[in-house]
Parts: sequence; C-alpha cells; structure tokens
Amino acid sequence: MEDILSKLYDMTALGGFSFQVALMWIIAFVLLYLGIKKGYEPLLLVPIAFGVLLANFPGGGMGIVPAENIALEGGRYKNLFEIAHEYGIMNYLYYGLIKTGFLPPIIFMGVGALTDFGPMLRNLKLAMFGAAAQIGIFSVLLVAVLLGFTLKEAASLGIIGGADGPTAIYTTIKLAPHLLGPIAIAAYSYMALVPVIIPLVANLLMTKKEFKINMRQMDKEYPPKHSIKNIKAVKIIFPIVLGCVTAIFVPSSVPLLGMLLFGNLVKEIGSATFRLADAATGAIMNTATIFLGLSVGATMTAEVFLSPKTLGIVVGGFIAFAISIAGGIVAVKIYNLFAKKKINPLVGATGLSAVPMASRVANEMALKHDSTNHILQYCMASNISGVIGSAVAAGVLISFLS
Amino acid sequence: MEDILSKLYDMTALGGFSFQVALMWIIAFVLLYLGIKKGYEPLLLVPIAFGVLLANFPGGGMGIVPAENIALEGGRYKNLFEIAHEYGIMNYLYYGLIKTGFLPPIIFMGVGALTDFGPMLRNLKLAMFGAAAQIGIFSVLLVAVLLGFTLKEAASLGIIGGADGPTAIYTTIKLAPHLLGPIAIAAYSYMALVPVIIPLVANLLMTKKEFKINMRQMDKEYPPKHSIKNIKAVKIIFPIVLGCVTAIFVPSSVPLLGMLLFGNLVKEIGSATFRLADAATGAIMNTATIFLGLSVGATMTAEVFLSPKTLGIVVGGFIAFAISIAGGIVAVKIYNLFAKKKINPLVGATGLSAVPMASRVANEMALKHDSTNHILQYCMASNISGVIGSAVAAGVLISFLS
Amino acid sequence: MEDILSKLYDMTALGGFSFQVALMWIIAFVLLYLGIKKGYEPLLLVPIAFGVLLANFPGGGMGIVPAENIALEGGRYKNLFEIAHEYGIMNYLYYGLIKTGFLPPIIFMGVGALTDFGPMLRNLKLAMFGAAAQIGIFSVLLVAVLLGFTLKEAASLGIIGGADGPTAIYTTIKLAPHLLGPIAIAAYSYMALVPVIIPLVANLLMTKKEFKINMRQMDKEYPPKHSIKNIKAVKIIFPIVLGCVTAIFVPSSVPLLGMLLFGNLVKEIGSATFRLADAATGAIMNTATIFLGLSVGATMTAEVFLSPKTLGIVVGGFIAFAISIAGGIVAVKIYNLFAKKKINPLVGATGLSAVPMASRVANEMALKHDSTNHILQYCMASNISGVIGSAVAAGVLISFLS
Amino acid sequence: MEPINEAISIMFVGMITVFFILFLIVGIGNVIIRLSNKYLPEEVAIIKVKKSNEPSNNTYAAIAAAIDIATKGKGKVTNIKKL
Amino acid sequence: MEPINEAISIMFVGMITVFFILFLIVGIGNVIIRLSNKYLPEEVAIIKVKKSNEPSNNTYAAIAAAIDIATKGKGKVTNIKKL
Amino acid sequence: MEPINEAISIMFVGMITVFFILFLIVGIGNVIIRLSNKYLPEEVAIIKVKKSNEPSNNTYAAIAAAIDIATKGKGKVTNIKKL
Ligand code: NA
Ligand code: NA
Ligand code: NA
Repeated sequence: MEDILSKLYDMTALGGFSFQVALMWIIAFVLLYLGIKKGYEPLLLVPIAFGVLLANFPGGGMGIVPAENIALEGGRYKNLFEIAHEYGIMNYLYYGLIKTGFLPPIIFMGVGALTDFGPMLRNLKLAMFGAAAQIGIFSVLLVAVLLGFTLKEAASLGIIGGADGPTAIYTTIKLAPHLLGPIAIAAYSYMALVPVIIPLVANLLMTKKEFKINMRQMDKEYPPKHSIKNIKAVKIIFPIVLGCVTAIFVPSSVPLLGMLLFGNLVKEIGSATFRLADAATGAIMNTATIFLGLSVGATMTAEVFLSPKTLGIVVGGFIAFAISIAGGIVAVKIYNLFAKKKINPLVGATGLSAVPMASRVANEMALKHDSTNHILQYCMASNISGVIGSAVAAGVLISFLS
Repeated sequence: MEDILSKLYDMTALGGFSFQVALMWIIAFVLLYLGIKKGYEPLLLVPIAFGVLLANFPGGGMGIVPAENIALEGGRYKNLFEIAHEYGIMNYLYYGLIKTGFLPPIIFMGVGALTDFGPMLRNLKLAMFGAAAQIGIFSVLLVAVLLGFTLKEAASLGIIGGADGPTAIYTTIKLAPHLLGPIAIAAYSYMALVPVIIPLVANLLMTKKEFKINMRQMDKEYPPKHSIKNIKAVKIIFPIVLGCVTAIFVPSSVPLLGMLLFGNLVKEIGSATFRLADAATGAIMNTATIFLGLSVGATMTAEVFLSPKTLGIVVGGFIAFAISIAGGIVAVKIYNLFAKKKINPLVGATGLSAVPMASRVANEMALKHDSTNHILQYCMASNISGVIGSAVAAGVLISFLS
Repeated sequence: MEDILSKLYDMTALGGFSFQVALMWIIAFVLLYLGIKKGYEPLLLVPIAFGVLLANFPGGGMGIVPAENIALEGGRYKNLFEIAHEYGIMNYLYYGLIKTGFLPPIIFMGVGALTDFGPMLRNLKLAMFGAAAQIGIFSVLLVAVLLGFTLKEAASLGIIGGADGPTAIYTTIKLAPHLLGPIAIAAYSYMALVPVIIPLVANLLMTKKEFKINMRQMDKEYPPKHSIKNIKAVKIIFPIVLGCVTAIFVPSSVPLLGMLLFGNLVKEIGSATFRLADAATGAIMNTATIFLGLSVGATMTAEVFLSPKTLGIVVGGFIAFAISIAGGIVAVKIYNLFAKKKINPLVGATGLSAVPMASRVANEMALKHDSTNHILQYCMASNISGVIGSAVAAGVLISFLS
Repeated sequence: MEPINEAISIMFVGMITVFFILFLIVGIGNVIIRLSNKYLPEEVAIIKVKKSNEPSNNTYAAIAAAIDIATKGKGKVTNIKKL
Repeated sequence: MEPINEAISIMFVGMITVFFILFLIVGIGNVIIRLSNKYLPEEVAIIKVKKSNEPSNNTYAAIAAAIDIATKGKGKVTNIKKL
Repeated sequence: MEPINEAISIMFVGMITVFFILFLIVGIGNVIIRLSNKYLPEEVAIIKVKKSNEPSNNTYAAIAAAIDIATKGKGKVTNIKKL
C-alpha cells in the first residue's frame, strides 16, 4: 500500500513544483489575459503563453532543452528523430522548425502575400522614412553593449525596435537563441502597445501645427509628377526587382526578404497563382503560427526566463520602439526644414513598421487634430517600407555578428 | 531474349507473392469494405486499409521496417534523411511523424478545437462516470498479463478500452510500437461498432425502469443549484485550469491533454484566434489523418500482423470496450442506490468516450423506451469526460511502464 | 572609416557577382515572363523561376549544395538539422522533402483526387493508346545514350516525354538528381507548349480525312456492347484493383501510382472522406507545389545549370514530346487499318498525357475541321491512361537503373 | 515484482488517479462557475435587427439560409445592401 | 553489357510492360464493369423536389446557381427554409 | 576591436545600408513606374454588364452581396442562369 502511494507520488509533478515554476505560471496567465481579454496580438500571444504553460508543467517534458543537449562531439548534432525520442515533441518542433530558422521566412511568405505595395508605390518618396525609423535598433544595440550584454545579445535586443515579429525571431535564432522567448514576447507585446507608444512619442515631439499638416492638400498644391498607368504590371515587376537589389547589397536578408517578395509576387500575379497565395496566407501561415507560438513559448522554462537579462529585454525593447518612432518623426522634421511640400511627421512615426496598426493609430491622431486630414495611405507607404528597412537591418546584424 | 524475360520477371513482384501476402490483401479489402460501404470510421479506416495494401505490395518498398533497422550502436538512430533513402517515403512518414509521437497530439489539438465542454460544464457531476468507464482498460491489462502478454503490450491492449483513437495510438507508440497496426484498427473498428456494443451491454445490465429514468424530469424535481451566467468566460478559463490540474498530477498526459486543451482554448476565444482553430481542425487535422492512417496501416506487413497476438488484440479490445461500458453503467446503478435524484445508467455507458456516437446511441435507446426522454446533453457530459479519463489513464500507463 | 567601407563591401554580394550569375538571372526572368505573361504552367514555373533567382543571389545561401556535401564516411549522411544549420532553409527543404522522393508522390495524391476516371472507363479500349505514346521516353533514352549521356541521365531525359511533372521529377530524383532543375523546367515548359507541339506533329502525320473521323458517329454506327450501370461503384473499385495489378507487375511504380490511386479513391468515396480529398487537393498539394517549385528551382546554381547537358535536355525533351505524340497517332493509324470502327488519330496524340490540356487542344483541332466533331471525352480516355503509362514507364526505368 | 502484481498495482493506482482527477475537475469546474457568476458580469450578445433599405424578408431569409449552407455555418449575413 | 545494348533492352522491356499493364487495365476494367452491372444494382440518385413552404422557384434557382459559384461546385442547396 | 567600438561601427554601417537600400528602392521604383507607363499600355479591365435572361436586378444584387460575404470577397458572380 505504502509502495503504491509512493509510486503515485513519483508519478505526479508535486516534487518538481517550486516558487519559480509558480512565477512562470503567473506570467503565462498574464500573457493569456493580455492576449484574450485585452486583444494584444492574440494570434501569437495565446500560443506563446500556452507554450510557456506547457513548458513549466514539471515532468511534462514540453520545455525546450538548451542547445548543448543536442550537440555531439565533432561539430555534429543529434538528429530530429533522436531529439523527439529523448526530449519529446515540443523539442522536435523547436529544433526542427525554429532553430533551423525555417518558420520565420515561411511566415514572411504569408506576410508578403497579404501585403499591398500599392500605397508605397504611389508615394515612393515617403519610403525613405522607413529607413530613419530603424535608428532605435542600433541605438539600443549600443546601449545594451554598454550595459554588459554581448554584441549578439545586444543586436537581438535592438531588433525588437524593428517592430516586426518574424524579423525579430529570425535574428534572435541566428544570434542569441537563448533569449528567444523574452524577445519574441517583448516584440509582440510592444507591437500590440503601438496605440499607446506612438501617441506618447508623437505628443512629446510634435507641435499642433505639425499634426495638422494635410497631405492631400499638399498633393493638390504640389501635384506628383507622374501617376501609375498600369499598376498591376508595376506591382508584379516591383517585388522581383526589389528582391534582386536587396540581395546584391545585403545577401543575408535574402531568406526573409526573398520569401516576403515571393509571397507578394504570387499574390499580385492574381488568379493564375491564386492557389499558392491562398496556401501561403492560409494553411501554411496558420500552421506556422501555431507551431512557432507554442515552441517559442516553450523556450521559457523558469531557469532560462528568470534572469536579469529578461528585465533588460523588457526595458530595452520599449526604448528601441520609442527611439525608432522618434527617429522617423525627427527625420520628417528635418526634411520639412528644407522642402516646400511639407510632410506630416506622423508619416515618419509609422516608419517603425508594425503594419497596419501603426498607420491606423497615426491616421486617428491626425483626424483628431483635423477631421478632414486622412493620412492613412501616406502612412502605409512608410509603414510598409519599415518592414523592408528592419529586414535589411537584420541582414546587416546577422552578416556582421553570426 | 531469355535475358530480357528474366529481367522482366525480376522487375515484377511475382517472386515475392505468398499466401500470407494474399491474406493481408483480403484483410485490406475487408477493411476497405467496412470503411466505404458500412461507413465504419471511414476517415481513418480507409487510409489505414490502403496503407495495409501499400505495405503488402512485395517490392513496393512501402512497408514499415522494424525499429531494429534504424537503431545504430551507442543508443543512436539513423536520421530521417537516411531512413527515407534506405526505406522509402512511408518509413520516412512513420519514423518522422508517428514513432516520434508527433501526430496523435496534433490530431488531439484538432479534436479539442471541435469539442464543446458546454454540456459537461452544465452537468459537471456526471463527469465522474467518465472515470468509472475506464475500468475496462485496467481489467484487460490484468487479463492480458495473465495470458502471457508483456506488461507493456497488455497496457497497449487495454487502452483500446479507452475508446479514443489518438490516445490508443499514442500509448501504443510509447509502449509497444510493434502492435500499433492491429491496436489502431481494433480501436477504430470498435468505435465504429459502438451502436452494436452499447445496446448489447446495456440490455444485459439495465432494467426497463432504468431505461426510462427521465433526466429532464429529475432536473425539474431537483433543480441544479446554480446556472452558468457567463458561459463564454467559463469555457475560456476551464481548459486553462483543467490543463494545470491534470499536468500537476499526471504530467505524462501533458502531450495529449495539453494539445487538446490548447485546441479547445483557441476555439473558445472566438474570432480573435479563429485562424488558428480553423487550421487546427482543417488543414492540420486532415493532413495528419491522411499521414497517420496510411503509415499506421503500413506497419501491418504480413510478418508483423499474422501472429497470435493479433487475435488476442481483437478479442481483448472487444472485452475492454464491454467492461468499460459495464463499468459506467454499474457506477450509475450504485450511485442511484444512495441518491434521490436518479441518473439514467445510459449516461454511465457513454463514459466510455467514442464521442459523439456513444451519446447518440444512448439517446436513441432512451427514446425507444420513452419517446420524450431526451438524454443527449447529459450523455455528452460523461462522454466528453471519458476522453479526459482515458487520456489520464494513458498517462498513468506511460509513466509506470515506459 | 576605410575599415567600415571594407566591411560594407564584404557584407555585399558584389564580389560574388559574375557573368554566369547574370546569365542565370536572365534565365529566371525569362521563366518568370513565360509563367506570368504567357501563362505557361504558372503554378510551377513561377516558384521554379523564383527559386532560380534565390539560388543565384551570391551570398544568399539559398542555392542547393551538391549531394557530396551532405555525405559522410561509412554510407551515412548529415541529418536535416545539420543541413539546415550549415546550408540554410532551402537545402533543408530540398534534402528533407525533394531528395527523399517525398513531394512528387504527395502531389500525385492530389492529382489523383482531381482525376476523374469516368471518361476512361466509358471508353476503356482507347486506354491502349496511352501505352503507345510512351515510345518517346524510350527513343530519346536510346539517342541520349548514343550522344554520351550515362544510362541514368538518358532515362531522366527520356522521361520528359512522359509529359507528367511529378513523374519526371520523381524519376530524376532517383536516377540523376544533378539534372533535376533543367529536366523539371523542360517538362513543365513543354507541357505548357502542348498547344503548339500537338498541332505541329498532328498536321505532319494526319490527313484531312483523319481529322474528320467523328467518334460519336462511330459510336452510333457501332454501339458499345455494354454501358456502366453503377458508375459510382465502378469508380470506387477501379482504383483499388488498378493499384493491385500495377503493383504486382511494376512494384517500383507503387510510390507514384499508389498515392495517385489513394487520392482518387478518397475523392470517389464522396462525402464520407471529403475532408481527406479536400486536404489532398488543397492545403497539401498547394504547400507541396510551393516547396517543390522553389527548391527545384534552387538546384539551378550557375555551376550546375550552365553545362552542355542542359542544352541536350532542352533539345531532347522536345524530341521526346514529339515522338510520343507521333507514337500515339501512328498507333491509331495502324489500328484503323484493321478495324471497321475507326478512331480519330488525335485520340492517340493525347496518349502523351499533359492532362487536360492535350485533350482540349486535340478537341479544338477536330472542331476546326468539322464543327460537330466533339472528341473531348474520347481524348480524355487516352489522356488519363497516358498518366498511368508514364508512371509505369518510370517504374521500369527506376527498377532497371537505380 | 511479478508482472501480475504490478498489473494489479497499476490497476489500483490508475483507477484512483482517474477518479481523483475527474473529482478535481468537477470541484474546480464548480469553483470556476461560481467565481465567474460572481465576478464576471454576463456579456449579453446583442443581435442586431436591421430593417429598412434591405431586400424583402423572404429573399433575405433565403440568402441567409444559402450562406449558412455555403459556408458550413462559418459565415453569416451581416448586411445586404441594395446596389 | 554495353550501355547501348542495355538501352535497347530497356526499350523493349519498357514498351512491353507499358502495353501489358494497360492491356490488363482494359481487361480488368471490363470485368469490373460487367460484374458491377450484374451484382451491384444501380443506386439511383433521387433528386428530392421540394415544393411548398419554400421561396419561389426563381429565387431558388438563383441561389442554387450562386451557391454553386461560391463553393466552386462543392456545395449544394439541400434545403431552404422560410424563416 | 572593443565591443563598444564594434557596436558603433555596426550602427554606422547599418544605418547607411538601410538608407542606401531604401534610396535605391525609391529610385528603382520610379524607374519601373516610368518604364511601365511608357512601354506597358494600361490594361483596362472591362466589367461586363449582362442584361437579359437573368433574375431581376434586386435579386441579383442581393446574391452578389451574399456571395461577397460568403467567399470573403474571393468569389464573384459571373453569371446567374435561370434554370
Ligand atoms: Na521596422
Ligand atoms: Na475513454
Ligand atoms: Na504520359
């Protein structure tokens, strides 16, 4: 009888329970609350939070083991069958789909098939502000190095400021996979907080007059030189050429940008390749999202997550966002010093990316100051170029540091 | 000329044909007949049967090779690329997706996203009978050990009485993978035979009076203490808490139950995570069903299947089903001895699981005895809890025996 | 400063650019043009072309490395995790899904679920011409051997004449994977060119009188002996029996034909297995098409593609198509010498396969000569049997040469 | 331990565990229901009834039924505008 | 064996096999058709014609056509109830 | 090199690259637009208006709206035949 009771106890996880584990559960519950009740990027935060929960059931065998566990001597690694055999299905997913760098480009293919380069093509000049808004990435990289992060960790921290989930995850996989969990959560959380962060920074840096700069009015006063006659042709040629140009100069951005542009291409071609675009945005992207979310969440075992670096990531990520937004705004202000045709600095703020929420937030702010000032299409131009901008920045970081 | 003819003959499978192979073909044809014409769980039985056929085409290279073939010295295993290279695509599927224990939890995620805990939450007390109806699992385990099966084999045999496909397959993968084919077929066949087995056992054990126990009438006489005011909130919180509780006490059930509850959660959240629930029940589940069915079927090469143990599985599986049903019925009878508010013993019978067919069958039997006696919703309560019950039982078996 | 500039230069791909790479880009652009603007099999040619582009971005790490790179001593190979780690995601896809021979049978499953054997069953005799039209495969094999190709290469070249994408790719993977890119492109390009090639050959070999042979008229004059009373039952039984028969005689065709017939079976069963047929033709097939196209394209790095053999493949593939068509036509002509009930030789031409475009083209040609001469259904009979014919031919080649 | 003894002990442990877990689920389920009844006010789903400026009711009902079939219950008619 | 001889022998074997298999398929297909004609009585698909209590025929036809387009032929109108 | 120096140099290189690439994109985008305006004549999408032999306009519009909802905008009504 005693024997049975002791066996019963051994079977349970009661022995593995600890204060740290309880803390992780609370974190998972908070994330679930944010995702479900507050609607913070639920498509990613709910799977991530559930993955955190799964990983922190002692004895459940769903937590991701450190990469040392799968390394063998001679630069070789255990194979996926062995990983599943020894560490279970979550490690199989993680080492098969995430650590290989596979899922982020696959999700980017879906993002591409959902992206419309139209607004950007119609206001090409505004794309430049998608460059300025990458300054947060590199500023935080600098600060993080000063605070004692290694270069690779600092770069992964900085990339949160790119405000783009797959890019942040891809970069972190390549440079500092041990920080994957907190960085992914910070990235998605702050993207969900864009409706708070953008007004915060914009109100700090912009004058009332600037909020009221009316882009449509400007277009009437200084009409653009040429309109696009055959938008369909341009939309098909653009991703191909764009891919070639970025590939020449930043080859390490090819896995991300190449897949993004492929997805965009099959969408723009139309009905002839509709099946592919449909798969890219449907079955593939949704499946990838589930597996990415769960296994990124499962990296956050108590030992890994509860470290001072996590706090650094939470703070640093916020700063990166803020600086990126500020960078975009300031760049517009400088431009306005020299140009007759003024640009609303909110168009710079959306260079951050976080498509399309940043644009919506900026548009609402503009409308609040002047109810006829619709700037959504202009914001989308810099907003989309911000995605390219941070993918390029990621390419630079990876090529210098990996 | 003679040379060409001999080459022609070598190319064919005529040399590999045998009585055993012919027998396997007949088994495959019978399974196809049951699945297609009789409508026995066609979604699983048709792929399994076709897998049996593919595996028994001599020289086709589609049969699953024994696990010894992929083991190397030093506790290591061949990698998936080597397995595909040496043994073909069916072994690639089997060792990549089945032997790793990957697909059953993935299918369970879809099952979760199709499950509605509503009926169970509205009649929580009835969930207890989903526990009683697991007795068939352990009884048959006992008998099978007496008959000379090893403990692991006996446990895999017993789990057929859980009346739940993915659970049976997952347990067998972990404990006795060489019996996977016949156990999967027995599990799905008897689930399809629930409309025969439940009436058989119920008519044997229940009196006419018991068949007529009217649950709605009882609810009117003894109304439940409290109704649920915010069913949506309860349905969201329930899977999360349920996951935590079972994880603490039976961690080895986490891969199955965790994924089930994740699937249920993303469904209950609603439109915010609809894309994920849609993928879980659509693309992912259907793809998993095809690959699971084909490769489980392909484990049944003549050498493996035509053994006395297969007969034991066929008989033992039936007994496990019958005892489970009886257990549920008897548990209700005992309860009724002490309670004023009587329960229809058919509600115990559905504790077996085999959702939702068991409930439908029980409901029809009740209606046959009293055309106003609608017990479907009550049956669903114990029916769904039976799924949890057998997943917990599977967890116990795995944690004690693997 | 100088230091930074040199680093900048190192990061770019400017050093890796060459004349050969530029040539590959031009080839990719031409393929994109053919797929997008000319509508040549866009579902395959667009992903292949984009794969060519990705593979030829120097430093992008998306080109497929030769198989030697993943071989280890002792007949072992690197595992998929190591391949992803060392050579990136495109090699992960290629060595995981293509080199294992996995995707072509998976796509064939979808093809099967889209195929209707009805027209063939209603005119079974015409299926014989699907055999005659395989002569192009073996003729070109012979010529290619004379021109210095190895037997395996020659067989892969010849199989282009099967006019069936997955079959050509599967055979080439098994026999001459280094030629995969050009062979896949030749196969899909010439399939797209069927509206040009069939008229070319048919006008050369057929008389005006033959074009006007009216199949319906013939059916009225010599009515078929028996009609099919229960087409649904026949359509369900047919793929099962067909699978068994081909498996006995050409086991090496099982991976292709078995999956084709499984897909067809779950489609013909109807609503009971609709979910499976839907997955096979939807999520699975579309996903497989994307990954197949991209990674087949990515095999075409400049070093591999720019060889005299590629030219041989382009010419040889065309000849294989032409001879196959001619074979079908001549077979009908010979048949007509002896039979009273004449057959339109265009029905022989469609034995090539390239379903369903070949049938449409033949039908249009017949209508051009006699606007009442609808031969589509008759063409579909030999057209579909041509798919089986080339899969059988592939099985023979693989079993003799691999 | 003899296999048969181990089988018996697994039977005991197994059934106890299954009963214990489902007992817990019943209890915790009741707690969740009570707490949610107390602290989470019922969210009343408002079904919007649209009236004017729409096709006649018959047509509307027919289309709604049609959509329900077409989308396997996943779609719903939110608005039909006269164009 | 010389490659060219082997190529010739593969050509023979290949064409013989392809013809033989398709010949078998024709034969077996005919056997299946005859046996099914004899032993499997034709299952007549009954198209239910519903009359009363339904939207007018015109509307019905229009919706059926619409559904067919919307579902790419996968759906069918089984019933339209007046709500 | 000191980490901090390397961080600074990465910052320079990174921002220069990002600006350079987006500058190129702007330039090349303009070139594509100009060339396409010059050499690729605008493809005018012709919306076919069908008139007779069809259900009444009201029903047509309602169904079109319904289809649009049912197919999330992916389908379109190309033809409705009176059966
Ligand atoms: Na960005
Ligand atoms: Na059960
Ligand atoms: Na062919």
